[in-house]
Amino acid sequence: MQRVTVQHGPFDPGAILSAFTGLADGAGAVVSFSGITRDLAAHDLVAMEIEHYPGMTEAALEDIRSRAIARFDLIDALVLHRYGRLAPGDPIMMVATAARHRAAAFKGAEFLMDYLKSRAPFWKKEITATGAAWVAAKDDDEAALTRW
Amino acid sequence: MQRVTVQHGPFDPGAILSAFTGLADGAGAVVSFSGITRDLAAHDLVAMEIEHYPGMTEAALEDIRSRAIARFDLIDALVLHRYGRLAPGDPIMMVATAARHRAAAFKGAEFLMDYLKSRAPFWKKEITATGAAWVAAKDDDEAALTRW
Amino acid sequence: MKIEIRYFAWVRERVGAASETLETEAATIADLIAELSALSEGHRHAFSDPEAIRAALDQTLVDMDAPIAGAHEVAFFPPMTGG
Amino acid sequence: MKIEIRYFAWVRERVGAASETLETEAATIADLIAELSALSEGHRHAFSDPEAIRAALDQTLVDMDAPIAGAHEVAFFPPMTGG
Repeated sequence: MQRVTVQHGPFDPGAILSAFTGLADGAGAVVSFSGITRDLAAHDLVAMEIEHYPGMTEAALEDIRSRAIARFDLIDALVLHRYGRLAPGDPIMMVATAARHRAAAFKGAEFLMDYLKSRAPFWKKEITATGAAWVAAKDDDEAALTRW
Repeated sequence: MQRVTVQHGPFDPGAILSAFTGLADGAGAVVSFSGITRDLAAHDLVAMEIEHYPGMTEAALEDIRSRAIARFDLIDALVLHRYGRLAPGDPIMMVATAARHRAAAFKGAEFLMDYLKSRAPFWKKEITATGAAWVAAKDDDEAALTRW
Repeated sequence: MKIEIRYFAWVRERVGAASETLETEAATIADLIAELSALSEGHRHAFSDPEAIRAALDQTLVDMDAPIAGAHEVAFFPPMTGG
Repeated sequence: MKIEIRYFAWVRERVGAASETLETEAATIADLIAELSALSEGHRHAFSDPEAIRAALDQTLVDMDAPIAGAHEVAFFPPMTGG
Protein backbone atom coordinates (compact mmCIF):
# COMPACT_ATOMS: atom_id res chain seq x y z
CA MET A 1 0.00 0.00 0.00
CA GLN A 2 1.31 3.45 -0.96
CA ARG A 3 2.13 5.61 2.08
CA VAL A 4 2.32 8.98 0.30
CA THR A 5 -0.30 9.65 -2.35
CA VAL A 6 -1.15 12.78 -4.33
CA GLN A 7 -4.15 12.18 -6.57
CA HIS A 8 -7.06 13.90 -8.23
CA GLY A 9 -9.57 11.05 -7.86
CA PRO A 10 -11.78 10.28 -4.87
CA PHE A 11 -10.78 7.98 -2.02
CA ASP A 12 -12.60 6.18 0.80
CA PRO A 13 -11.10 7.03 4.23
CA GLY A 14 -12.60 3.84 5.68
CA ALA A 15 -11.07 1.54 3.08
CA ILE A 16 -7.69 3.18 3.59
CA LEU A 17 -7.95 2.92 7.38
CA SER A 18 -8.78 -0.80 7.12
CA ALA A 19 -5.84 -1.52 4.83
CA PHE A 20 -3.46 0.60 6.92
CA THR A 21 -4.56 -1.01 10.20
CA GLY A 22 -4.24 -4.50 8.73
CA LEU A 23 -0.58 -3.85 7.91
CA ALA A 24 0.38 -2.12 11.19
CA ASP A 25 2.04 -5.11 12.82
CA GLY A 26 2.60 -4.66 16.55
CA ALA A 27 0.52 -1.48 16.77
CA GLY A 28 -1.71 -0.91 19.78
CA ALA A 29 -3.08 2.41 18.52
CA VAL A 30 -4.12 3.71 15.12
CA VAL A 31 -5.23 7.32 14.59
CA SER A 32 -6.73 8.73 11.40
CA PHE A 33 -7.61 12.25 10.36
CA SER A 34 -9.78 12.96 7.31
CA GLY A 35 -10.40 16.42 5.93
CA ILE A 36 -13.71 17.08 4.19
CA THR A 37 -14.37 19.83 1.61
CA ARG A 38 -16.56 22.50 3.18
CA ASP A 39 -17.18 26.25 3.16
CA LEU A 40 -14.28 28.07 4.79
CA ALA A 41 -14.97 31.73 4.13
CA ALA A 42 -17.87 31.65 1.66
CA HIS A 43 -21.25 30.20 2.55
CA ASP A 44 -22.36 29.20 -0.91
CA LEU A 45 -19.51 26.95 -1.94
CA VAL A 46 -19.93 25.38 -5.36
CA ALA A 47 -16.51 23.74 -5.58
CA MET A 48 -13.01 23.83 -4.14
CA GLU A 49 -10.08 23.93 -6.53
CA ILE A 50 -6.79 22.69 -5.20
CA GLU A 51 -3.59 23.63 -6.98
CA HIS A 52 -0.32 21.94 -6.10
CA TYR A 53 3.33 21.78 -7.17
CA PRO A 54 3.88 18.36 -8.76
CA GLY A 55 7.17 16.89 -7.69
CA MET A 56 7.69 19.17 -4.73
CA THR A 57 4.38 18.03 -3.21
CA GLU A 58 5.39 14.37 -3.08
CA ALA A 59 8.86 15.24 -1.75
CA ALA A 60 7.40 17.51 0.96
CA LEU A 61 4.92 14.83 2.08
CA GLU A 62 7.63 12.15 2.17
CA ASP A 63 9.77 14.45 4.29
CA ILE A 64 6.94 15.24 6.72
CA ARG A 65 6.08 11.54 6.99
CA SER A 66 9.70 10.52 7.72
CA ARG A 67 10.04 13.20 10.35
CA ALA A 68 6.82 12.12 12.09
CA ILE A 69 7.90 8.46 12.13
CA ALA A 70 11.33 9.27 13.56
CA ARG A 71 10.10 11.78 16.10
CA PHE A 72 7.23 9.76 17.57
CA ASP A 73 8.68 6.28 16.96
CA LEU A 74 5.70 5.39 14.79
CA ILE A 75 5.23 1.91 13.39
CA ASP A 76 3.77 3.39 10.21
CA ALA A 77 2.26 6.59 8.81
CA LEU A 78 0.28 7.51 5.73
CA VAL A 79 -0.49 10.81 3.97
CA LEU A 80 -2.90 11.26 1.08
CA HIS A 81 -3.98 14.56 -0.50
CA ARG A 82 -6.19 15.30 -3.48
CA TYR A 83 -5.87 18.14 -5.99
CA GLY A 84 -8.09 19.59 -8.71
CA ARG A 85 -11.77 20.44 -8.46
CA LEU A 86 -13.63 18.94 -5.47
CA ALA A 87 -17.29 19.17 -4.48
CA PRO A 88 -18.52 20.14 -0.99
CA GLY A 89 -18.64 17.00 1.17
CA ASP A 90 -15.80 15.27 -0.73
CA PRO A 91 -12.99 13.85 1.37
CA ILE A 92 -9.99 16.02 0.48
CA MET A 93 -7.10 14.49 2.41
CA MET A 94 -6.19 11.97 5.08
CA VAL A 95 -3.37 11.07 7.43
CA ALA A 96 -3.05 7.93 9.54
CA THR A 97 -0.53 6.84 12.18
CA ALA A 98 0.15 3.54 13.93
CA ALA A 99 2.10 3.31 17.19
CA ARG A 100 2.49 1.09 20.21
CA HIS A 101 0.74 3.60 22.48
CA ARG A 102 -2.04 6.11 22.00
CA ALA A 103 -0.13 9.30 22.84
CA ALA A 104 2.40 8.75 20.03
CA ALA A 105 -0.32 7.90 17.52
CA PHE A 106 -2.26 11.08 18.37
CA LYS A 107 0.81 13.33 18.46
CA GLY A 108 2.11 11.87 15.20
CA ALA A 109 -1.17 12.58 13.42
CA GLU A 110 -1.36 16.16 14.75
CA PHE A 111 2.26 16.77 13.74
CA LEU A 112 1.54 15.46 10.22
CA MET A 113 -1.50 17.76 9.95
CA ASP A 114 0.27 20.86 11.23
CA TYR A 115 3.19 20.42 8.85
CA LEU A 116 1.01 19.44 5.94
CA LYS A 117 -1.09 22.60 6.40
CA SER A 118 1.83 25.00 6.30
CA ARG A 119 4.68 23.16 4.57
CA ALA A 120 3.17 21.15 1.71
CA PRO A 121 2.61 23.10 -1.54
CA PHE A 122 -1.17 23.05 -1.85
CA TRP A 123 -3.40 26.09 -2.40
CA LYS A 124 -7.18 26.13 -2.08
CA LYS A 125 -9.50 28.31 -4.13
CA GLU A 126 -13.17 28.59 -3.22
CA ILE A 127 -15.56 28.72 -6.14
CA THR A 128 -18.96 30.20 -5.29
CA ALA A 129 -21.99 31.19 -7.37
CA THR A 130 -20.69 34.76 -7.47
CA GLY A 131 -16.97 34.29 -7.97
CA ALA A 132 -13.77 32.67 -6.83
CA ALA A 133 -11.26 33.50 -4.10
CA TRP A 134 -8.03 31.98 -2.84
CA VAL A 135 -8.27 30.78 0.75
CA ALA A 136 -6.00 32.88 2.98
CA ALA A 137 -3.49 31.07 5.16
CA LYS A 138 -4.37 31.31 8.83
CA ASP A 139 -1.90 32.71 11.35
CA ASP A 140 -3.13 29.89 13.60
CA ASP A 141 -1.78 27.31 11.20
CA GLU A 142 1.68 28.84 11.15
CA ALA A 143 1.58 29.27 14.93
CA ALA A 144 0.64 25.59 15.35
CA LEU A 145 4.14 24.63 14.16
CA THR A 146 5.79 26.31 17.12
CA ARG A 147 4.52 23.61 19.47
CA TRP A 148 6.69 20.92 17.87
CA MET B 1 -25.95 4.20 13.14
CA GLN B 2 -25.41 3.48 16.82
CA ARG B 3 -23.09 5.99 18.51
CA VAL B 4 -22.36 4.02 21.68
CA THR B 5 -21.78 0.29 21.26
CA VAL B 6 -20.62 -2.37 23.71
CA GLN B 7 -20.27 -5.71 21.99
CA HIS B 8 -18.40 -8.99 22.09
CA GLY B 9 -18.16 -9.53 18.34
CA PRO B 10 -15.53 -8.15 15.96
CA PHE B 11 -15.85 -4.84 14.10
CA ASP B 12 -14.12 -3.20 11.15
CA PRO B 13 -12.73 0.26 12.05
CA GLY B 14 -12.72 1.24 8.37
CA ALA B 15 -16.37 0.35 7.79
CA ILE B 16 -17.36 2.31 10.89
CA LEU B 17 -15.25 5.32 9.86
CA SER B 18 -16.90 5.35 6.41
CA ALA B 19 -20.42 5.23 7.83
CA PHE B 20 -19.63 7.83 10.50
CA THR B 21 -18.01 10.21 7.99
CA GLY B 22 -20.91 9.84 5.58
CA LEU B 23 -23.33 11.04 8.27
CA ALA B 24 -21.21 13.93 9.61
CA ASP B 25 -23.00 16.72 7.78
CA GLY B 26 -21.06 20.00 7.79
CA ALA B 27 -17.91 18.43 9.22
CA GLY B 28 -14.52 19.57 7.92
CA ALA B 29 -12.53 17.19 10.11
CA VAL B 30 -13.01 13.59 11.23
CA VAL B 31 -10.63 11.88 13.65
CA SER B 32 -10.67 8.19 14.55
CA PHE B 33 -8.76 6.20 17.14
CA SER B 34 -8.66 2.41 17.06
CA GLY B 35 -7.13 0.29 19.80
CA ILE B 36 -5.63 -3.06 18.85
CA THR B 37 -5.14 -6.03 21.20
CA ARG B 38 -1.44 -6.46 21.90
CA ASP B 39 1.00 -7.49 24.62
CA LEU B 40 1.02 -4.93 27.41
CA ALA B 41 3.08 -6.51 30.18
CA ALA B 42 3.50 -10.07 28.96
CA HIS B 43 5.38 -10.95 25.79
CA ASP B 44 3.67 -14.20 24.99
CA LEU B 45 0.05 -13.06 24.87
CA VAL B 46 -2.41 -15.80 23.95
CA ALA B 47 -5.58 -13.81 24.52
CA MET B 48 -6.96 -10.74 26.25
CA GLU B 49 -10.10 -11.11 28.37
CA ILE B 50 -12.13 -7.99 28.91
CA GLU B 51 -14.63 -7.88 31.74
CA HIS B 52 -17.15 -5.06 31.96
CA TYR B 53 -20.15 -3.92 34.02
CA PRO B 54 -23.23 -4.29 31.80
CA GLY B 55 -25.54 -1.32 32.21
CA MET B 56 -23.00 0.96 33.84
CA THR B 57 -20.69 0.59 30.84
CA GLU B 58 -23.22 1.92 28.37
CA ALA B 59 -24.22 4.75 30.73
CA ALA B 60 -20.59 5.75 31.31
CA LEU B 61 -19.84 5.80 27.57
CA GLU B 62 -22.98 7.85 26.84
CA ASP B 63 -21.93 10.32 29.51
CA ILE B 64 -18.37 10.62 28.19
CA ARG B 65 -19.68 11.06 24.64
CA SER B 66 -22.13 13.81 25.65
CA ARG B 67 -19.45 15.67 27.56
CA ALA B 68 -17.04 15.53 24.61
CA ILE B 69 -19.69 16.82 22.20
CA ALA B 70 -20.64 19.72 24.49
CA ARG B 71 -17.11 20.65 25.42
CA PHE B 72 -15.60 20.67 21.93
CA ASP B 73 -18.73 21.60 19.99
CA LEU B 74 -18.51 18.36 18.02
CA ILE B 75 -20.88 17.61 15.17
CA ASP B 76 -20.89 13.94 16.14
CA ALA B 77 -18.97 11.39 18.19
CA LEU B 78 -18.87 7.61 18.39
CA VAL B 79 -17.57 5.14 20.99
CA LEU B 80 -17.37 1.37 20.55
CA HIS B 81 -15.76 -1.13 22.94
CA ARG B 82 -15.58 -4.90 22.89
CA TYR B 83 -15.62 -7.30 25.83
CA GLY B 84 -14.91 -11.02 26.27
CA ARG B 85 -11.97 -12.98 24.91
CA LEU B 86 -9.97 -11.26 22.15
CA ALA B 87 -6.97 -12.50 20.16
CA PRO B 88 -3.74 -10.49 19.63
CA GLY B 89 -4.21 -8.20 16.62
CA ASP B 90 -7.99 -7.90 17.11
CA PRO B 91 -9.39 -4.36 17.10
CA ILE B 92 -10.61 -3.87 20.69
CA MET B 93 -12.21 -0.42 20.66
CA MET B 94 -12.68 2.71 18.61
CA VAL B 95 -13.69 6.35 19.00
CA ALA B 96 -14.46 8.83 16.24
CA THR B 97 -15.21 12.56 16.26
CA ALA B 98 -16.48 14.97 13.62
CA ALA B 99 -16.06 18.75 13.92
CA ARG B 100 -15.83 21.85 11.78
CA HIS B 101 -12.12 22.28 12.47
CA ARG B 102 -9.26 19.90 13.10
CA ALA B 103 -8.28 21.05 16.59
CA ALA B 104 -11.72 20.23 18.02
CA ALA B 105 -11.84 16.84 16.30
CA PHE B 106 -8.39 15.89 17.68
CA LYS B 107 -9.08 17.22 21.18
CA GLY B 108 -12.49 15.53 21.28
CA ALA B 109 -10.99 12.16 20.38
CA GLU B 110 -8.19 12.48 22.96
CA PHE B 111 -10.71 13.51 25.62
CA LEU B 112 -12.89 10.48 24.80
CA MET B 113 -9.87 8.19 25.06
CA ASP B 114 -8.60 9.62 28.33
CA TYR B 115 -12.00 9.35 29.99
CA LEU B 116 -12.74 5.96 28.53
CA LYS B 117 -9.43 4.60 29.88
CA SER B 118 -10.05 5.67 33.46
CA ARG B 119 -13.81 6.14 33.82
CA ALA B 120 -15.52 3.37 31.86
CA PRO B 121 -15.88 0.05 33.72
CA PHE B 122 -13.68 -2.27 31.67
CA TRP B 123 -10.92 -4.49 33.05
CA LYS B 124 -8.34 -6.31 30.96
CA LYS B 125 -6.77 -9.65 31.84
CA GLU B 126 -3.79 -10.96 29.91
CA ILE B 127 -3.80 -14.69 29.22
CA THR B 128 -0.35 -16.10 28.44
CA ALA B 129 0.97 -19.62 27.97
CA THR B 130 2.04 -19.65 31.61
CA GLY B 131 -0.86 -17.97 33.36
CA ALA B 132 -3.17 -15.01 33.56
CA ALA B 133 -2.82 -11.55 35.12
CA TRP B 134 -5.01 -8.48 35.41
CA VAL B 135 -3.56 -5.46 33.65
CA ALA B 136 -2.64 -2.79 36.22
CA ALA B 137 -4.02 0.71 35.75
CA LYS B 138 -1.31 3.17 34.77
CA ASP B 139 -0.72 6.30 36.83
CA ASP B 140 -0.23 8.01 33.46
CA ASP B 141 -3.81 7.27 32.50
CA GLU B 142 -5.21 8.84 35.65
CA ALA B 143 -2.83 11.80 35.26
CA ALA B 144 -4.00 12.31 31.66
CA LEU B 145 -7.39 13.43 33.00
CA THR B 146 -5.91 16.44 34.75
CA ARG B 147 -5.28 18.17 31.42
CA TRP B 148 -9.02 18.51 30.71
CA MET C 1 -31.76 -2.04 54.44
CA LYS C 2 -31.14 -4.71 51.83
CA ILE C 3 -28.57 -3.96 49.17
CA GLU C 4 -27.18 -5.80 46.16
CA ILE C 5 -23.37 -5.89 46.07
CA ARG C 6 -21.50 -6.60 42.84
CA TYR C 7 -17.83 -7.35 42.32
CA PHE C 8 -15.66 -7.14 39.19
CA ALA C 9 -12.21 -8.24 38.02
CA TRP C 10 -9.79 -9.22 40.80
CA VAL C 11 -12.15 -7.94 43.50
CA ARG C 12 -14.64 -10.54 42.24
CA GLU C 13 -11.96 -13.25 42.14
CA ARG C 14 -10.75 -12.52 45.67
CA VAL C 15 -14.26 -12.33 47.16
CA GLY C 16 -15.09 -15.51 45.27
CA ALA C 17 -18.48 -14.29 44.03
CA ALA C 18 -19.82 -11.92 41.37
CA SER C 19 -22.59 -10.63 43.63
CA GLU C 20 -24.28 -11.04 46.97
CA THR C 21 -27.19 -9.48 48.84
CA LEU C 22 -26.49 -7.83 52.18
CA GLU C 23 -28.66 -6.55 54.98
CA THR C 24 -26.76 -3.52 56.27
CA GLU C 25 -27.02 -0.31 58.26
CA ALA C 26 -23.80 1.13 56.74
CA ALA C 27 -24.06 4.89 56.11
CA THR C 28 -21.32 5.30 53.51
CA ILE C 29 -19.32 3.31 50.99
CA ALA C 30 -16.39 3.30 53.44
CA ASP C 31 -18.63 1.89 56.21
CA LEU C 32 -19.84 -0.80 53.84
CA ILE C 33 -16.27 -1.77 52.94
CA ALA C 34 -15.42 -2.13 56.64
CA GLU C 35 -18.45 -4.35 57.13
CA LEU C 36 -17.71 -6.48 54.03
CA SER C 37 -14.04 -6.89 54.98
CA ALA C 38 -15.09 -8.77 58.10
CA LEU C 39 -17.22 -11.31 56.21
CA SER C 40 -14.47 -13.71 55.08
CA GLU C 41 -10.76 -14.08 54.37
CA GLY C 42 -11.56 -13.50 50.68
CA HIS C 43 -13.41 -10.26 51.40
CA ARG C 44 -10.58 -9.10 53.65
CA HIS C 45 -8.05 -9.79 50.89
CA ALA C 46 -10.19 -8.03 48.26
CA PHE C 47 -10.44 -4.85 50.33
CA SER C 48 -6.97 -4.91 51.91
CA ASP C 49 -5.71 -1.96 49.82
CA PRO C 50 -8.39 0.76 49.92
CA GLU C 51 -6.41 2.88 47.40
CA ALA C 52 -6.92 0.17 44.80
CA ILE C 53 -10.71 0.03 45.18
CA ARG C 54 -13.26 1.97 43.14
CA ALA C 55 -16.99 2.02 43.93
CA ALA C 56 -20.17 2.67 41.98
CA LEU C 57 -23.57 3.43 43.49
CA ASP C 58 -26.43 2.42 41.21
CA GLN C 59 -23.93 2.33 38.34
CA THR C 60 -22.38 5.75 38.93
CA LEU C 61 -18.80 6.18 40.20
CA VAL C 62 -18.72 7.62 43.73
CA ASP C 63 -16.19 8.52 46.40
CA MET C 64 -15.65 6.49 49.54
CA ASP C 65 -17.60 8.95 51.70
CA ALA C 66 -20.73 8.78 49.52
CA PRO C 67 -23.89 7.99 51.55
CA ILE C 68 -25.59 4.79 50.42
CA ALA C 69 -29.11 5.39 51.76
CA GLY C 70 -31.67 4.52 49.11
CA ALA C 71 -29.25 2.74 46.81
CA HIS C 72 -30.22 -0.53 45.16
CA GLU C 73 -26.84 -1.67 43.93
CA VAL C 74 -23.27 -1.02 45.02
CA ALA C 75 -20.33 -2.29 42.99
CA PHE C 76 -16.64 -2.65 43.90
CA PHE C 77 -13.82 -3.07 41.42
CA PRO C 78 -10.17 -2.17 40.69
CA PRO C 79 -9.15 0.95 38.74
CA MET C 80 -10.47 0.60 35.21
CA THR C 81 -8.23 -0.50 32.35
CA GLY C 82 -10.32 -0.15 29.20
CA GLY C 83 -9.34 1.47 25.94
CA MET D 1 22.85 31.94 -15.57
CA LYS D 2 19.57 30.60 -16.96
CA ILE D 3 16.91 29.69 -14.47
CA GLU D 4 13.37 28.29 -14.70
CA ILE D 5 10.86 30.30 -12.66
CA ARG D 6 7.51 28.78 -11.64
CA TYR D 7 4.48 30.49 -10.14
CA PHE D 8 1.52 29.05 -8.24
CA ALA D 9 -1.93 30.16 -7.03
CA TRP D 10 -2.47 33.94 -7.00
CA VAL D 11 1.19 34.64 -7.74
CA ARG D 12 0.68 32.73 -11.00
CA GLU D 13 -2.56 34.59 -11.71
CA ARG D 14 -1.01 38.01 -11.10
CA VAL D 15 2.12 37.29 -13.13
CA GLY D 16 -0.10 35.90 -15.86
CA ALA D 17 2.04 32.82 -16.49
CA ALA D 18 2.75 29.47 -14.80
CA SER D 19 6.44 29.60 -15.69
CA GLU D 20 9.11 31.50 -17.54
CA THR D 21 12.84 31.19 -18.18
CA LEU D 22 15.12 33.98 -17.03
CA GLU D 23 18.73 34.88 -17.69
CA THR D 24 19.86 36.39 -14.40
CA GLU D 25 22.84 37.30 -12.24
CA ALA D 26 20.76 37.52 -9.04
CA ALA D 27 22.62 36.17 -6.01
CA THR D 28 19.70 35.43 -3.70
CA ILE D 29 15.97 34.82 -3.80
CA ALA D 30 15.41 38.41 -2.62
CA ASP D 31 17.58 39.74 -5.48
CA LEU D 32 15.61 37.62 -7.92
CA ILE D 33 12.31 38.99 -6.60
CA ALA D 34 13.58 42.56 -7.09
CA GLU D 35 14.56 41.72 -10.64
CA LEU D 36 11.26 39.98 -11.43
CA SER D 37 9.19 42.82 -9.94
CA ALA D 38 10.56 45.16 -12.62
CA LEU D 39 9.50 42.93 -15.51
CA SER D 40 5.82 43.92 -15.76
CA GLU D 41 2.87 45.42 -13.91
CA GLY D 42 1.67 41.85 -13.22
CA HIS D 43 5.02 40.85 -11.72
CA ARG D 44 5.08 44.01 -9.62
CA HIS D 45 1.58 43.25 -8.30
CA ALA D 46 2.49 39.61 -7.59
CA PHE D 47 5.51 40.57 -5.49
CA SER D 48 4.10 43.76 -3.91
CA ASP D 49 3.78 42.19 -0.43
CA PRO D 50 7.03 40.31 0.31
CA GLU D 51 5.56 38.93 3.56
CA ALA D 52 3.00 37.02 1.51
CA ILE D 53 5.54 35.32 -0.74
CA ARG D 54 7.11 31.89 -0.19
CA ALA D 55 9.94 30.52 -2.33
CA ALA D 56 11.27 27.07 -3.20
CA LEU D 57 14.66 26.33 -4.73
CA ASP D 58 14.71 23.11 -6.69
CA GLN D 59 11.51 22.13 -4.91
CA THR D 60 12.70 22.80 -1.36
CA LEU D 61 11.34 25.69 0.74
CA VAL D 62 14.00 28.35 1.33
CA ASP D 63 14.33 31.74 2.99
CA MET D 64 14.59 35.01 1.08
CA ASP D 65 18.34 35.25 1.64
CA ALA D 66 19.06 31.81 0.16
CA PRO D 67 21.75 31.91 -2.58
CA ILE D 68 20.47 30.67 -5.91
CA ALA D 69 23.77 29.77 -7.60
CA GLY D 70 23.49 26.37 -9.27
CA ALA D 71 19.71 26.12 -8.97
CA HIS D 72 17.66 24.85 -11.90
CA GLU D 73 14.21 25.88 -10.74
CA VAL D 74 12.89 28.59 -8.44
CA ALA D 75 9.21 28.74 -7.50
CA PHE D 76 7.16 31.54 -5.95
CA PHE D 77 3.78 31.13 -4.31
CA PRO D 78 1.55 32.33 -1.44
CA PRO D 79 1.56 30.69 2.03
CA MET D 80 0.28 27.17 1.63
CA THR D 81 -3.30 26.24 2.47
CA GLY D 82 -3.49 22.47 2.15
CA GLY D 83 -5.01 20.03 4.61
